[in-house]
Amino acid sequence: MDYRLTPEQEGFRKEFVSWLEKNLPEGFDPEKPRNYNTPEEHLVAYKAFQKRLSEGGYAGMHYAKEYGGQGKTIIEESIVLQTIASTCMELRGPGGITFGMAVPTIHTCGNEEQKRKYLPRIMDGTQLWCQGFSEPGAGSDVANVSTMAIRKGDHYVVNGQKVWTSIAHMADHCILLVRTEPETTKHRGLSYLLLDMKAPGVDVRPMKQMTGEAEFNEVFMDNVKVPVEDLVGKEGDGWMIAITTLMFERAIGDVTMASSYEKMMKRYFNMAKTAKRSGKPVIENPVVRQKIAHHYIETMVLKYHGLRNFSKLIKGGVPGPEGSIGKLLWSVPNPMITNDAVMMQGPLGQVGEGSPYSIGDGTWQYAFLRAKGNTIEAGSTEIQKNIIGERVLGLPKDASRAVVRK
Amino acid sequence: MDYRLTPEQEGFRKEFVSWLEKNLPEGFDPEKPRNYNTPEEHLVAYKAFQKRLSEGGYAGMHYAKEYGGQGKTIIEESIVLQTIASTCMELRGPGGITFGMAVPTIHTCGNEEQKRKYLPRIMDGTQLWCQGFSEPGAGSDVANVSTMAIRKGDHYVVNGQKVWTSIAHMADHCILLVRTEPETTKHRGLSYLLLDMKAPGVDVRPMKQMTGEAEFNEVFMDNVKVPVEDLVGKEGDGWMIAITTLMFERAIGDVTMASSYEKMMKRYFNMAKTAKRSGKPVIENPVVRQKIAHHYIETMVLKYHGLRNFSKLIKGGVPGPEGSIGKLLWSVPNPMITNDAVMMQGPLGQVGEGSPYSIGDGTWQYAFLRAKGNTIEAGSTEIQKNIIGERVLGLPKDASRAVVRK
Amino acid sequence: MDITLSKAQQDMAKEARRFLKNECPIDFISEMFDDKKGYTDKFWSKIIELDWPAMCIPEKYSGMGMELIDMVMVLEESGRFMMPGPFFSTVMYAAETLLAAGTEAQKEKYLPQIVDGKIKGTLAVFEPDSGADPTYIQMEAKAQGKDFVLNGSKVLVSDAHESNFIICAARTSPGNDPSNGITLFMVDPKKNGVTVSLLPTMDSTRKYCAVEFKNVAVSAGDILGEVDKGWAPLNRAMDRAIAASAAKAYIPPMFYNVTCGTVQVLGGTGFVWENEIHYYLKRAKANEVVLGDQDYHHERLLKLLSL
Amino acid sequence: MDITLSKAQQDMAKEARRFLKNECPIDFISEMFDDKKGYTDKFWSKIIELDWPAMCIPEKYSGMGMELIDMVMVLEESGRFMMPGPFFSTVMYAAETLLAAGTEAQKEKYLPQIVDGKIKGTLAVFEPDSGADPTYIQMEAKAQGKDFVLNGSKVLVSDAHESNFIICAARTSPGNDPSNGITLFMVDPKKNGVTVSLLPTMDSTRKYCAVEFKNVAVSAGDILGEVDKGWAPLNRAMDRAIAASAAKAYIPPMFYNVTCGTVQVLGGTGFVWENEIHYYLKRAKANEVVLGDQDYHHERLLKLLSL
Repeated sequence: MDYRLTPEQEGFRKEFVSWLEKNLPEGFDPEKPRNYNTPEEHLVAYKAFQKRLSEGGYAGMHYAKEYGGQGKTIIEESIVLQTIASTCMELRGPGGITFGMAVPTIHTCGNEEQKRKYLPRIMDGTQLWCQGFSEPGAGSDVANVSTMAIRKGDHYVVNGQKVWTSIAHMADHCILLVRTEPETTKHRGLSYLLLDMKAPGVDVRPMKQMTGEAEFNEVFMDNVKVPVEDLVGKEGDGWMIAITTLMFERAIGDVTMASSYEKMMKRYFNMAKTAKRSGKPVIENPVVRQKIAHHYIETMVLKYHGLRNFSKLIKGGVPGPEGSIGKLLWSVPNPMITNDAVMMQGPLGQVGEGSPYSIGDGTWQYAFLRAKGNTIEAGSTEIQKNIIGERVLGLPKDASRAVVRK
Repeated sequence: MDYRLTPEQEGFRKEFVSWLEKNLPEGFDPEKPRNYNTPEEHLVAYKAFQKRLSEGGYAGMHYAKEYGGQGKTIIEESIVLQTIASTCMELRGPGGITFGMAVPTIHTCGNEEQKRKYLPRIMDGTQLWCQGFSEPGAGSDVANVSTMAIRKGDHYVVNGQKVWTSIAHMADHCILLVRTEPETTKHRGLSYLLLDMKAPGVDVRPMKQMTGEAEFNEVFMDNVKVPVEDLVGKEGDGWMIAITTLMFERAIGDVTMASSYEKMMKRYFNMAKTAKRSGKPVIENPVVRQKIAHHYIETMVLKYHGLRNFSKLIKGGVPGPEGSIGKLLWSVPNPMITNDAVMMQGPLGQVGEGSPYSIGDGTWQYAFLRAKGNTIEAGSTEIQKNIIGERVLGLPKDASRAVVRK
Repeated sequence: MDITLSKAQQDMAKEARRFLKNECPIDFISEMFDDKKGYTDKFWSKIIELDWPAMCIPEKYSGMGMELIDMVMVLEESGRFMMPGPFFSTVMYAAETLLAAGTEAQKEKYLPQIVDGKIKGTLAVFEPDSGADPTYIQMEAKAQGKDFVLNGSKVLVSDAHESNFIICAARTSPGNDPSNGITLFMVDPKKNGVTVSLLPTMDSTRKYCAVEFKNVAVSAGDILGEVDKGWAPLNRAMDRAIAASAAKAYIPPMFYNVTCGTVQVLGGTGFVWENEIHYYLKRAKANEVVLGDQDYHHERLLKLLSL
Repeated sequence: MDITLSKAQQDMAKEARRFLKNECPIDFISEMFDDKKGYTDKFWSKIIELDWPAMCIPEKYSGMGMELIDMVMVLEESGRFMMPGPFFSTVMYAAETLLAAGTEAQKEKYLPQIVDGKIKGTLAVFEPDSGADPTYIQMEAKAQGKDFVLNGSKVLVSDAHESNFIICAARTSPGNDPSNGITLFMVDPKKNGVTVSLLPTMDSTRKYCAVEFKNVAVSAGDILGEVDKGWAPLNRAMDRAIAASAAKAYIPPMFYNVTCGTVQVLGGTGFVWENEIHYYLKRAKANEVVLGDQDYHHERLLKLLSL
């Protein structure tokens, strides 16, 4: 057991840190929680930064060169991702689904043509991807897919609707879960398509969320043609592809998430020194101190959990459903962390962006409201607990779901 | 809306308080949380005190004189019970089931012979009753009754087993839920008997609980004869009788419970002045103060909830399943209250009865461990929430139970 | 002893609910959430027609002299429907403070106008460094002869942008003790040196302002009650508004938890703007802070219990 | 970077688990719960045969010089089976404190005997007024020439009734600062003036004592480390035993919550003595307090973060 990097790895880390210092976009302030005010500005910055990463030799460290990667290992990739997470996560933000889901899906399950066609254009920042799994009325059960894709000659004709599709309004492509066999239900008869978001018949409608922003979308597909070359795997493989890649994503995701939480903790401490109660900085308040310490420990738990899973991954183990634990370790504390942040600020905790009275120019208020989605998105807390119960602990399926599924 | 007693009621209260002062058993210390060390001593004290109450005209205030009562109203009864709860609850302790369950059952559902036969002997302290509802393997579902009672001529022959039967080892009689129709399941085919615990074939085996005491018992019945005169209501009425009386019990129970919690809070405050942390009384510790205040508020919530339900009862309304809320209002906080008590004491929180280092001679340690049963006994938290969901809020039955019940 | 509601009280609640159900549908709440004024004159005039501001004001000031419990019937329903507008600030903050601290002349001057709906008022307590502790009042009020000059900032002042007067708590003698040195001033927000600005608050079902005072002169006649002795009546007025510290400590966090649980049960649907739950969630969070948070009221409760 | 366990470590854990599964069935734990000694000589001799006390003691004191992580393999399993006896107090408290603070002569005298299982020791920190704050040490050690005289009481001292020596932290200079004025003394419990009494603790899977000191003379040779500078090595030894404040603050309450949840899931069955869960629940509650509770370690952690 050894938490340290080897001297070579440490050398690589330092090299990347110094490259990053020189290659941040002009005017980008790593200490500012938000540098971009509109999704469009944010997208432009992401694509430019990804291009620069690619040119610098830091995009897709563990992917082969023919796919736009660097031919190194997942350790270098994690060093890059953690460094970004702890300095300029915002620049990487829009690429979360692209790199966390689309890239591993295409890389692990796609054929050679698909890999050569798509991966290099993702690595160099040309393409942004979104993910189309959830559907209206399906709850958090991803297998509840009604969107139909019927093969007609050299293409599929897709009809249906997806919801909670993050950044679909800006994405170029979409990994899409569809039903290719009518009359099937649940996970049988599903297939996995790569959809061009600019194809005729694709209609994206943003959904305003409680923060006031529109991060998610509804995606309507009306007789959309998808070439058969854009089927991943075989017809009917959709469910297994979705599950496998989701698991691969988690292991590296938790480590990255922990880095950005550590950064948040630094801002948290600073905020607690700034915010006052009864005229004194709240960091001096014994009741608040207990909460702050607890939240800091929670980020440590996330970190070491992530490192352990990541170590397993390096050793060649396929990450299992234990990844659900990682999801709980960030999504359950975050609403409490951000709530305590807002509460620490007292009356000023109400004050958002654009007021001289705001502590942090609305960052904590946005974070507080956004966190209300954490226990719902990416598999709700309840779904994760079912996975842990059934697939980690081997408990029987819960009776009510057993019934509903009949 | 008026929280106050009328001048007459207030006069009655004062009269009872002064009577009580003169009539407490010799050597009984109201400030001592435990005056009796063995269940046997405790039983003797209970019976003697109940006899004195009866002689003084304070037993069963709202029951008719022919049943050993005083022919007054439930308001006087609640004044007596609250006064006892806030001064000498321990003396009343063993009678909880007798007065909370057996008496209202017999009074509301029993026939005239049964009322005249049993109630006066309960009121004067001659008889102590226990309750035989739960069975092994039934979980918290009271309707899961396997104990059979087959009528043979002028008596029933009872065979089966009950568990979690409080004070059965000391009780004279038992209100017993049995199945009189073979082949029925759940709440159909149940009947309600009054069992003499000294009848041949009744075997009581104490169950040691985590506190180290044996408050509960297993009761085995092997061909026990119960005269048909001791059937309450008609054959098959068992379930409705059990439910109705349980509801009647709650309304007055919450008010009494609140009084004893208020008394506990006084001891809590004193303990927090005595226990030290870093050399200072823990009552000065800001983190502990937050917890103490919260727990005090919880007892206020229980009190006003109880008073509201009690007001409804006085106005003639039959208390509904909202009584389940009252159960949650004491049983959910109490494990936290007692845990915080033990934690406040630091290392000495480990030290129980019989040590000069113990803070409160083991009272809080006993209370802490005993509280672990609160969310299980008298209908578990989960059962209470199902009742609130289904019968107060009108939600659909939960699917898993719907399945199991098929 | 009877702690159930009387028939008249139940009818009052029913009537309020019927009115608000009609007048405050979610579309109206949503519109007012985005609106800077935060209510409409039309809606306000209906409130006046119903005589709600008059309810707890004594008859000699043209009010109806009812009990607080009657007002609670209306307030409960106003919460249920997230009623917009400066009703609570005018009636529960300003009028109650006037009643607790004002001179006869002040009461005669202001209260009948509140009953008639002609004027609105509010109360300014919190400062940027207060946190959720309403006893921390350090804004300076410097004596100049019989008059005073105010300097400082107040935050989270309900509906100040629509108020005709602001009751401002400021410090007239140095120290930290709230029971000594705090004085209440009636301030006309149109006065020179007073700047009222709407705060961009998460909860916008109600409006909160920052109020800045720069060399604002207040004459002795606009002092409410005694100099240096403003905390006791202020505390009493706030207590009437919040019933008791126990309730203030217990219920707002509970309300907030219920809204969080509702979002979780609804799933994604609960997270979108279209669903009304987020208005409740934001209001609940604001409720936790206004008039002091749980920590403050826990401490206050223990002090009331002499602990 | 690799934070998974090595094959050797995994084997060590497996071996410990196999041993403890055989030797510590629940009947044995239950019997030891009621037993005053708390373990059997037969069981203790098996522990010695396995060389567990030797693991982290350096080779020059006849130990095996292994890493703490190796010991963690054994400790995890000892927790799983609620292993009885003075292993933790002797090896993790006493030996670690000796290693951190002792002179070469002291180490040479005691450590090889610990390795051989000939002696057992423990550490006395908490006092009746400490609460769960292990820094609050006020027991008096008065200088008499080069020697000291101890007076006072220590509570929750693990296994003192079976110890051949007690390392006692006492105050040699007045004040509240733990980093100055605390001295560690090696005390033979058979000495005149020392009274050891078993405490009736909720957790009796392990034994805790009160130790009273009445004019107990300790010679200069039995001082561990420097006079007035005992806190730093004590703190280090306790840290090694508890890994870190973060873990100490987070895990024991979690363990306790898990035992409470288990009782609830089991229902009545979980509440009876017969079911083993209550032993875990009681042990978990004791774990929350020994070596300082969550509040203490939260504060300690923030101080380590310079907050």
